[in-house]
Amino acid sequence: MDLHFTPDEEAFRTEVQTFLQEKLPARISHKVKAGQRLSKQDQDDWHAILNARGWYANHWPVQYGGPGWGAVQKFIFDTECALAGGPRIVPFGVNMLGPVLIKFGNAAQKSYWLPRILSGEDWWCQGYSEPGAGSDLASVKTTAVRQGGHYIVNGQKTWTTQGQHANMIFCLVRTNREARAQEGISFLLVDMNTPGVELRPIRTLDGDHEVNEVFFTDVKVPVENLVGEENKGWTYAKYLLTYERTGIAGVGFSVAALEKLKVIAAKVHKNGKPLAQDPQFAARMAKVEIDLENMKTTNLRVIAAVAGGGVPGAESSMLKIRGTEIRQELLSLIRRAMGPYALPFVEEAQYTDDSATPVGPKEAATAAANYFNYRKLSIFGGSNEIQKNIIAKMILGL
Amino acid sequence: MDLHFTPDEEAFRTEVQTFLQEKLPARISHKVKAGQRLSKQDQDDWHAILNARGWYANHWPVQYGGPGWGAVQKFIFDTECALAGGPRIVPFGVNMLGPVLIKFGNAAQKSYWLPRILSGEDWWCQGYSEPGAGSDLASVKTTAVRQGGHYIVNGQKTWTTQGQHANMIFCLVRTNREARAQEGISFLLVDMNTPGVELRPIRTLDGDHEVNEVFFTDVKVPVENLVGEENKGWTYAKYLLTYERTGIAGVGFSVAALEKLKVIAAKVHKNGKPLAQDPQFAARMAKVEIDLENMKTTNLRVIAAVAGGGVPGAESSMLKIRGTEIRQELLSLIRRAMGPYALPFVEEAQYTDDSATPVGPKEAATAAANYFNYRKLSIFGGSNEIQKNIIAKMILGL
Amino acid sequence: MNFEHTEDRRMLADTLHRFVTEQYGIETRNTVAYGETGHSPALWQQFAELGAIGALFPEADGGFGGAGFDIAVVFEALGQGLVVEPFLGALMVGQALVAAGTAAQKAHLASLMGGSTVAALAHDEPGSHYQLAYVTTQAIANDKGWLLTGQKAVVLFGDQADLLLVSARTSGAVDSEAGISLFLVPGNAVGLACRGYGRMDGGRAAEITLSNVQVGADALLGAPNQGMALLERAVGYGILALCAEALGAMDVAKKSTLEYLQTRKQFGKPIGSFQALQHRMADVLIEVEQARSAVINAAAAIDEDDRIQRERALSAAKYTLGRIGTLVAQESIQLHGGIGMTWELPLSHYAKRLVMIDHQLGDEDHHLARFMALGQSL
Amino acid sequence: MNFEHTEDRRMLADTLHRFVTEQYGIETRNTVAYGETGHSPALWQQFAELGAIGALFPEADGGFGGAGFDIAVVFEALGQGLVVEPFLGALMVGQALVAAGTAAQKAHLASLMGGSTVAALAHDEPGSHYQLAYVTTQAIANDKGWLLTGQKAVVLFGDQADLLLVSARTSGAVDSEAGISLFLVPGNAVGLACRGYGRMDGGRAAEITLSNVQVGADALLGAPNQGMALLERAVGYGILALCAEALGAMDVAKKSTLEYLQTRKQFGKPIGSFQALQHRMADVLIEVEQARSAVINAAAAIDEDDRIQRERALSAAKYTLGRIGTLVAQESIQLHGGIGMTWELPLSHYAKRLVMIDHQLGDEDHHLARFMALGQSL
Repeated sequence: MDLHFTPDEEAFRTEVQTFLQEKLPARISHKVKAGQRLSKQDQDDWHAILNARGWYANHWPVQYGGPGWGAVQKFIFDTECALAGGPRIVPFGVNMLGPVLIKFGNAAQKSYWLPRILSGEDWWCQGYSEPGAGSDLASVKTTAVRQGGHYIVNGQKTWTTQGQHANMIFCLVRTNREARAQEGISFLLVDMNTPGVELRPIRTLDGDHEVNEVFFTDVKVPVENLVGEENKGWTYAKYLLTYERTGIAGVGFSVAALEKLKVIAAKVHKNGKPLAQDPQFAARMAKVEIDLENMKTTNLRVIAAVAGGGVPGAESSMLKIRGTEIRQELLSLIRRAMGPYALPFVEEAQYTDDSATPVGPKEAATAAANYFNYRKLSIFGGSNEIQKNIIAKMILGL
Repeated sequence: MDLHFTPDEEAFRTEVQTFLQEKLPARISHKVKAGQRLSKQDQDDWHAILNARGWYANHWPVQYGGPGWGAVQKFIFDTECALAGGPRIVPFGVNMLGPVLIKFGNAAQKSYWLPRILSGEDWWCQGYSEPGAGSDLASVKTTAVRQGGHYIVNGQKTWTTQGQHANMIFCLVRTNREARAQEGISFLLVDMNTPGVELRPIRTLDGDHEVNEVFFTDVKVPVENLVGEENKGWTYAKYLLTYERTGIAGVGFSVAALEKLKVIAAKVHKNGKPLAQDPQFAARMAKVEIDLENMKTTNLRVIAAVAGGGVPGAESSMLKIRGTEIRQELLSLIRRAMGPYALPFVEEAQYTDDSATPVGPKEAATAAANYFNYRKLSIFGGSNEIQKNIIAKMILGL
Repeated sequence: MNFEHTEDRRMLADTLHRFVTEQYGIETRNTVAYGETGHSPALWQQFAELGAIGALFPEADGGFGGAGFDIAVVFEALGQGLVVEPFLGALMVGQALVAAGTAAQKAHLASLMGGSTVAALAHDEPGSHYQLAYVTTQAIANDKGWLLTGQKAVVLFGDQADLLLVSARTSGAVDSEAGISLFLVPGNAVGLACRGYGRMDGGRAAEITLSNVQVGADALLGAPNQGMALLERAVGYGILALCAEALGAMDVAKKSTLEYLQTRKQFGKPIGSFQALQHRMADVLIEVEQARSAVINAAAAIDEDDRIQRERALSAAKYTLGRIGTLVAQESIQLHGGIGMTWELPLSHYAKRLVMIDHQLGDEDHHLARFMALGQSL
Repeated sequence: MNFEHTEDRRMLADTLHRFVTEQYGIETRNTVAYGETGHSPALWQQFAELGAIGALFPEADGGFGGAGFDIAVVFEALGQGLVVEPFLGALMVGQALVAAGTAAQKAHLASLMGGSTVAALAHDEPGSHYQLAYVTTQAIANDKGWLLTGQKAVVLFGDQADLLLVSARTSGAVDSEAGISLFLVPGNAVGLACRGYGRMDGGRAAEITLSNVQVGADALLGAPNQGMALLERAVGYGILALCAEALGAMDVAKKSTLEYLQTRKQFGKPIGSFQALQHRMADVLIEVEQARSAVINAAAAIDEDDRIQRERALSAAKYTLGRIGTLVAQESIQLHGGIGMTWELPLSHYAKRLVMIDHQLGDEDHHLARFMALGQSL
């Protein structure tokens, strides 16, 4: 039993830190730390920087352009990025589609699409969820009917994150209506510029435009864009969902949020003392700090098991639940710390703090909006209720 | 909207208080306030005192010996008794069987059994639960087979509270094995002294003997002891379970426990200050005090609805859940307040504090034992989980 | 003991409910709430005509209500409709006038109740963080009256207000309870600068800077240096109002979530048939009923003379509604899933309002601490 | 990074586990734990022979372990079997000897590890309530050594102990960190009176009165007046041990509850098929895994030189295990229903132990506050 990282791993950490110091643009890390919304340009820039270093597709096999990292290195990289204010990688192409193509795609698909993911030539979004389906992903209603060399796609997808930036979407479509729910589904790659594809923004409660609905009306998709076999799509979809979950606890993000919270709690005063010395607030902070300290080790235990050849499986449900609870609690505390200044909502301040003097402490600008925005953490990616079902079935045997 | 009691009600409260001051033996109230276990004699004495005043069967109709109180008076009486350290009334005869006999018993049964409940000549216990049935009361396995003028009863009952003091038990028995679960059940009165009735104590985790198992082996019960119709017992059982639940929140007990807690928290010191000024402990106390203040009004709202002709029904599930949560939290806090002195367990001190100097603060003697003993509150009387099912179905329509 | 509202109050509640349902539907509400002025002068006027503002004040002062339960009934109805009109400012400033106004000062009440005046309590400051006695704004007596200088934070509708009630320090240390005085200041006073902005949950607020704002001697409300008690009283009314509003809002959030659970299907059955969700909704129900009781306790206590009893009940209620409001908001969103996070669904605006109410006039931590501190003096 | 125990530790754990399962079954355990002496000298001797006591101490002092993870492994196994033998006293007194004992004093270690000596830390006092620096017992130097007078509270196995480590004040105010000294006192010292009693969760403890107990100059452990750091160190080991014990106990409670949910039927199906209960067990699982991590953190930190880092990890762990232990106890009883409250079911004794651990060496509130206070000095 040894909680220390090896000298090699520590050296790797230093390498990552140096890279981040040198290459992560201050403009971007400043926005991330301030909880501001990133532009497409911000995200493209960061993608290009990572790709130049060969660290973009960091869990892909070396032969496809990955750096050959193990779970521990991946963890160190994710954590250091979060601490330095690196943007979250948009996962749809590199973390979701990539592994599916590598495992199930044919040679032509691999050689065509994978380099375009690396280069950023394609911006992928996800066509999984449908209206009224929620966590029941297998109830796919969007249809694809084979006509000669094409599929004709009709239907609707929703919760398509950052679809407004995407030129490509991977979709679950129903190719056999007679089959049972999880059969008869296929995995299809669709060019968003094909006639009949229409994207409509969904505005979230914080006023943000991050997710979208995507409508398909008689969209012609070449059969070459079918991944794997027809009607076997659910297998690929499940693989995609269980793949690569060591980062799911979001420990790096939480550590960064705790640091931010501590700075705020030292600065904001209540009754003549910093909030950090207010008994109730301090207790809330200490509780989540301890929970996070424990979670760090829980997360490392799962990673060590994976690195040792184990399979994360249902343990990732545990990390997802508690990890998101901790993140949400930290965002709640940042909101609480703002007192009355949580109320003001200045639209511009969600993107930049260059414009005007802030209303209240500068952290107040995004505190409430982020709190509300990140309620999504316990809903998306398999709601925490679904994760508990998984734990009950897979770990507890109930 | 008026939260004050009427002058009549306040006069009644004074009457109750005077009665309690004059008649409630200090020996008994002292034990109750100290959380000590009562002897049969203690309980018999209190029964006799109440009965002498005509306040024992205080929700029975006047014609059967009740005082003619409404829900508000009953509430005032219960609350004042709890505050004064009056023992909990053993409910099986007076609160459970009594109403069933009054509503479903025949003339002979009423005229024979009801006066004996009032006088205390019979001590009743309850034969509802069976091993392995838990909250699923309708899964009755104990059988009663008609043979001439008798039923022959075989089977087992459990969780029979204070059965060791009882001479009579009312039982749910299965008289028709072909019928569906809730049909084919009958309601039978059994003399505990009949050959074939055997009582075995169940020792609870706090070392107490309060509940029992009761075994029936070819027990002959006269058919006269059948209440109502054969195979209709479930109707009577349900009536019994829903009857008279305005006291279910236990507000009086909680108010008394809060007072006790406050005395302790002012007396026990930590870091040179009374525990009442320890930020974490004080916050726990304040939270439960506020919850109790709210519960008082919630409880009164339900009582007012009943007094106004409404039916408590599923609302009593709400009172039961939150009422027991509050009581358990108060008992937890009393335990916590004892610090290391929660550990000692001196058997004698569970019955009396006359014997020796106490170990630690005198409240410590029963603090842990009571905390553990009252975990039953959320289990017995329909577990809190069952109550939530009821709320979901009856109030929420889910 | 009687938990029924009087006939008058029930009629008022019904009238308001009908008006809000018909005239203040969620689309109208959102257009108004997130628009330029953050409220609708026309609708505000109509509320006045319905008597909704007058119901907040006693008959002796031209109103027709003013008891705790009148205020609770009105704000509960407003909460059900997520009404963003400047009721809270009217209530707090108006009650301060009722309590301490001279005849001339009380003249404002008529225009308040008539809906022609928007009033705002300008009390919070950048560093106050709910601490009522924290006042750095200075008022210096001069021969024309008083000269006010300082900064006021998150003043609700401060940029729309015709009449501001401004707290200022006339003596004592920055956070001393003694030495606070209250002044009536016109919204267009010379030297008063306003930075208005929209609020997260709709409506507007403003940062107000007072630079040598000259007001007459008659601007002083109540006795000089004695403003703390008056302020506490006015804020007490505000607390009751916010609690009732939160109750109204959480009733709707609960109802909307219940309907969703009953109709939304997943894995072939209504999600409301899943026991884990049922038990969570049962918890929500119990909490909402406890919140309702807290509002009743606060409404009954507001007219109580014993300060400790009254303020403890108010802090207990604000703590309760803050805690439960946040819980209901979070559970409602979670049980709705993604759709609960969309701007389009009314629920999301109820959730925002519920959470934001905890940031007004003291959050749950603040009022728990206050409840404890008040208890020490028992 | 490596979360596997060494081969030696795994063997020790296996050996202990087998011994406890075979020789220390719940009926034996209860007979012993609730009996006259509250533990079994014969079984204690056997634990010694297995090396379970020696594993708590470093090789340099005759043991064969003594690292944080050695201690965690032993106590986790003890917790799984609800072992009531006087391990905790042996660990705390022994580690104090290791840290500060003279060669002569360290001679006690051999009999401790050999199982022939029962040791107890006599530190708590009637008014201390977890406050480590609160010591009113007086030690006055005289020509024969030291004269001890005072009262010690809830001393584990104080009535059975051959060797007591007694904290006493040699200078300073009642709760001053400076001026505490530690003394080795034989259990049969003249002037030492004992009131022994059983504990709620089995085992025994005692109130100890010292009336002019004369000990030699060689009874002083470490430097005079400097005992606080040594005491904190010894108690730190105790905290780690209790946390590991709680982890072992909660694993069994969780397992027993799971088995019950899988086998117990109600309304025609296993109650474990009810989703509300499934989700609660999922919460329990997550909490138990967090508790396991807290124990790992504490075990790793105990050998850390930086006091703040070390003590924060220990307080974090004790807070965590206190909170989660109580939760697991309550949920286990609740999910079992009535049967979970019976003496006959082993679970009920695990539940009692879990709750009572929170009352030893500081409860969750105490350690949360301590964690915060230590954080202020970061």
